[in-house]
Amino acid sequence: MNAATLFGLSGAALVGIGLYGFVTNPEPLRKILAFNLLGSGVFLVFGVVSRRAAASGLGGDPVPQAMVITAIVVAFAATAMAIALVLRLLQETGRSTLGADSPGDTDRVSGNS
Amino acid sequence: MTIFAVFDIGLVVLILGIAVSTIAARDAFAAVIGFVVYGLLLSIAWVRLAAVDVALTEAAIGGGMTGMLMLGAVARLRFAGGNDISISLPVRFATAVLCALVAAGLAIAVLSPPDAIPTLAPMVMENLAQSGLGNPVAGVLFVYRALDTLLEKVVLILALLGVWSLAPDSVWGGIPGLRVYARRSSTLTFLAQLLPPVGIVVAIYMCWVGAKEPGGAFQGGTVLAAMWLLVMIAGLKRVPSIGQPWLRPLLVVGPVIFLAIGLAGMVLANAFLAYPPGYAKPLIVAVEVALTLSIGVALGLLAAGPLEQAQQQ
Amino acid sequence: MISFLLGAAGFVLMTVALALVVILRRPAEVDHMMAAQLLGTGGGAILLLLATATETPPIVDVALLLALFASFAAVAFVRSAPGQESEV
Amino acid sequence: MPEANVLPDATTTDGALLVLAIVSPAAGVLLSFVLGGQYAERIAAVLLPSGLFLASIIFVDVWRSGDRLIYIVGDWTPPLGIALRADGLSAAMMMTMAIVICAVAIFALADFGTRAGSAEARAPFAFWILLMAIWGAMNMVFLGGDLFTLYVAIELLTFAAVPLVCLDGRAETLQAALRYLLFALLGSILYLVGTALLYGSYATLDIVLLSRRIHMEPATLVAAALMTIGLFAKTALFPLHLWLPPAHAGAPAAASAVLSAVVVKGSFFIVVRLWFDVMPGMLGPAGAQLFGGLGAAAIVFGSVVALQQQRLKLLIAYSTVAQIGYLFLMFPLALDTVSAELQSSGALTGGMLQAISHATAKAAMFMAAGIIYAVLGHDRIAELGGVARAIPMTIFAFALGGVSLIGLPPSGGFLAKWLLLEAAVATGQWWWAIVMLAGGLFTSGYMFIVLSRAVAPSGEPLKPRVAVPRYQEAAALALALTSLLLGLVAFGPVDILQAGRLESMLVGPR
Amino acid sequence: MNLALDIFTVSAVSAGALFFLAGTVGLLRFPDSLTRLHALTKVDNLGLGLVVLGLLPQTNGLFGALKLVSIWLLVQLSGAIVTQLIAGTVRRRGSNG
Repeated sequence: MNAATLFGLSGAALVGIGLYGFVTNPEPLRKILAFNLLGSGVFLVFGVVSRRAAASGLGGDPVPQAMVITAIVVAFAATAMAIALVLRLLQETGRSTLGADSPGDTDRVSGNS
Repeated sequence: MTIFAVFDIGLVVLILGIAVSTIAARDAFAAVIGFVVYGLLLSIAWVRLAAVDVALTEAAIGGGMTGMLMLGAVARLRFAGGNDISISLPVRFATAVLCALVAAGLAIAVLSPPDAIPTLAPMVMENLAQSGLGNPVAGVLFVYRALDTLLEKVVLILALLGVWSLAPDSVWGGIPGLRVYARRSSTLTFLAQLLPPVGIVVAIYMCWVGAKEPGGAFQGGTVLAAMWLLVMIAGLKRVPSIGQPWLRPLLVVGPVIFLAIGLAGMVLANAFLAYPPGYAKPLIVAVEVALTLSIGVALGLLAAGPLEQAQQQ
Repeated sequence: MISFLLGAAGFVLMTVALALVVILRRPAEVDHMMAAQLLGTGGGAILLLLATATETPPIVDVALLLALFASFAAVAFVRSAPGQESEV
Repeated sequence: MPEANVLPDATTTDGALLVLAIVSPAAGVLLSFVLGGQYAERIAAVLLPSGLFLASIIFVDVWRSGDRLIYIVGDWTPPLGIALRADGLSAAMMMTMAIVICAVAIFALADFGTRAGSAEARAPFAFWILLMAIWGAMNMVFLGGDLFTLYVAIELLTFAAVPLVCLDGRAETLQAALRYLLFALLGSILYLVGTALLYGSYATLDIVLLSRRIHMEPATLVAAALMTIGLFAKTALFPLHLWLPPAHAGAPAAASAVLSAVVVKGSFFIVVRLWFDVMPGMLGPAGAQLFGGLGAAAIVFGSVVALQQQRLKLLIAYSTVAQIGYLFLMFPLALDTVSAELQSSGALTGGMLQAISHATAKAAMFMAAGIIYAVLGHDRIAELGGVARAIPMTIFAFALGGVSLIGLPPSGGFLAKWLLLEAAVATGQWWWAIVMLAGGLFTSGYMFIVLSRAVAPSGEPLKPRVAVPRYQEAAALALALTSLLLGLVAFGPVDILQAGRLESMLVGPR
Repeated sequence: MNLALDIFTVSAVSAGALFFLAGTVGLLRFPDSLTRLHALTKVDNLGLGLVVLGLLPQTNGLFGALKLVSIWLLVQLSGAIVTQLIAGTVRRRGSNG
């Protein structure tokens, strides 16, 4: 097994770990954290794709690397927005929960602004 | 087994261990710190994957900025109402099986590479000379796939607008609720006076070196953002209100110049986002300089969070 | 020389890992703060050794950023430590 | 695969129009952001109609020539660069979304207009910029010829859509927005990992090049599965729909209309691109039945829950969950039994028509619900009595939207369902026909509940709490009429949906 | 000459690595946060310093050497200040944090 495969497998594992944390952890902040772990696993898969395609004197294919840079910045922006939502929710309700998982109860959602 | 392999295995085990402890930690604070450490370790992993550009981005954004964002949030959530929802064991188990399935699928995909691994690296290098750039990643970001890079800047602006738009109406136009260090601390002040000049030099260096070696506007911009935040946290500079006349022009100057050069390409070169022959490098450097500023301000304000105080008259 | 530098990098990684495991298992948050600082230093050393061993000077820049951001994270720690939020 | 086999794309004569369709919203966003306040609305007032104009030029262009418009960005042909391509599907969807967005903009003038001379207000400033961003992101989704560009586009869409949910800042809507954001982020990261795997196997993410190189192998299958799950989460296909009802029902009316009519179609469109264009032979009969099954479950579940709702906006939101289900019925119906490939047949036309007619009808219905809420101060279905007398035009628009949802002639919904039924009969898959008919019955059920309440006389004449501007009612009615008359395109340009499809491009060596 | 430099590098880097080990042992063994803090920063900076010192002969060019030294200085500076800040937090919260 070469180094690229090793990091690729750990990327796969990180996706699994992050996904588990994302689904099972009820606290929004922890969900956001797990999302970042999941994301970094995905980025590692890009890294492996790039490393494997090393050619022309480059250590890796630069195209996936550029994509990861774009995606890291997008993930940061997403994290910032999610945390802003959590903080606002805290301000409004003193709590930071996502509420019940069944949005079926009609009274919690009202109509127009 | 080579010494590289031993190093890599150690690194991977450490990364996975920290990741699991981050998910499993009882305390949110411990989880966040685990995440910061994790980000720093990942940048070493990226070095090992021969992706120094990404390593720089990960060190700055993944470890530094995201960590700081989360630490700010965790401190404020500390006394928030707890969470009474608990997930039952069977559901946890089912989720674990599902996640293992996803991970296994990915592992299979990783373990079965195509016989001849296709790559765009030769094509990237072949055409790179035309642009005068030396860094192939910068070439992809600003020459071949410039459209993605441009749109991603719009994503940053939108995310910032999204964060701002959460504010109650009463504080619109006001000041982001960045928590500053409450005590006037001489040591922190000292750091906030000494580090930013160094940081600015590093940012300029990153931006300048990005054309030929790893680095560029993203990394430079992130360093700028961090230095700005440091100065604000230490109380040396006030957090600006979003109504400041200089703020929004600075935020859009990068994407606007990028867009303008792109459009000019329709007339002066062959296509949208094409550069006139011979002018590619100076134009790209100009775009990168403007983007460094815009990214710096945007990331700083994103980390500063939603508006919380009305503007003082 | 190369394998010596790599070995040194691996050794530092190991000590850092050992320290991290212990630090992160302690309940005190102050101890946790040390973890990031430790990684700023240790990670920097590892990267510098890798840069020289693989003859890739740009890796030094990663160490530079790590050094820069290590203290930044610590400032965020201190700011978010208990006893801060009530006073803002 | 030798590159010599690949026909190089080239920019077509009117290709620059595609750049304009992406650049002008982006420029509008940046300009509005920097000028602020009053200008955001004015810039939108200029740009959105010109966007409609642009979309119609592209539409006519594609329709007339029967071929695609192509633009090679930066003059770098794929795989190195990015191509923008407009085929019939893109043109028709662009046109629809431009119409809906313009109608929403007119509707929103009442709620998000800024008074002259007043300081910059938060909600209008955000709303107009976000609306332009959604327009640009949708155009990007329709025109993008590269899977990573599509990733950036759906992220753009997410960042534009989420803040719309909680513009009023109430705790419930903040919660709905957070939930929506988390679902959307999960969806896009799963999509992203798929693109990584595809790039690893084929060293390109260009849709045309991929479609020529792609073949059955583990990495491709894993990629396809993860991307599809991610996009399903973003499209709110059952059982990943949990985020949709609170988000769509809680948002301000104009925002609900955009979210339900426009935004969910973005990720759906990428599903179509992926399976019909990139890998038509990959889904197979089992996969197609699975897609159809999820769609059928969505129809049944969404309709049943909609029937139980006591709030009008939630009912409409659950109806969206059900209507999204119809979109996925086209997969088993478009599968060619001989070649086991997804064919651009009548079923595809039917499915896309369903997306188009749902977009117009649902936007009209959410606008009508918004007007009803404004007039009554609530949207409890049981207390709608007398509202039909007070605002007949609005209730009429709501009813017309319902006609299209149920699928009565001559509505677009009718034509769409007709085409799908025809395909079901032709391929002998009668079970999908039953689902569709049952869905129609359910839809008539909840439409009947609402309308019978609305036309019921109330004790005393209803006093509207606010005077509803005529143009708001007109915007809703116009969209509802569009949806109603869409069925008439059977006599006209319905075949545009087939224009410039990939098959016709593959005449060259494969 | 080259050999001499290599020997210098090996011995300095080894010494640095040993200081990392010593620091870790200190973190494990010292009883309270303040002394652990001492172990962490003082020894780590010395460790990094020796590593940097050892690598100096291996760099090509003045700029590279300058960068190495500035990294060390940066870590010194931030280490000193961070220790102060953390120690302040420990003090305010009483004994062991």
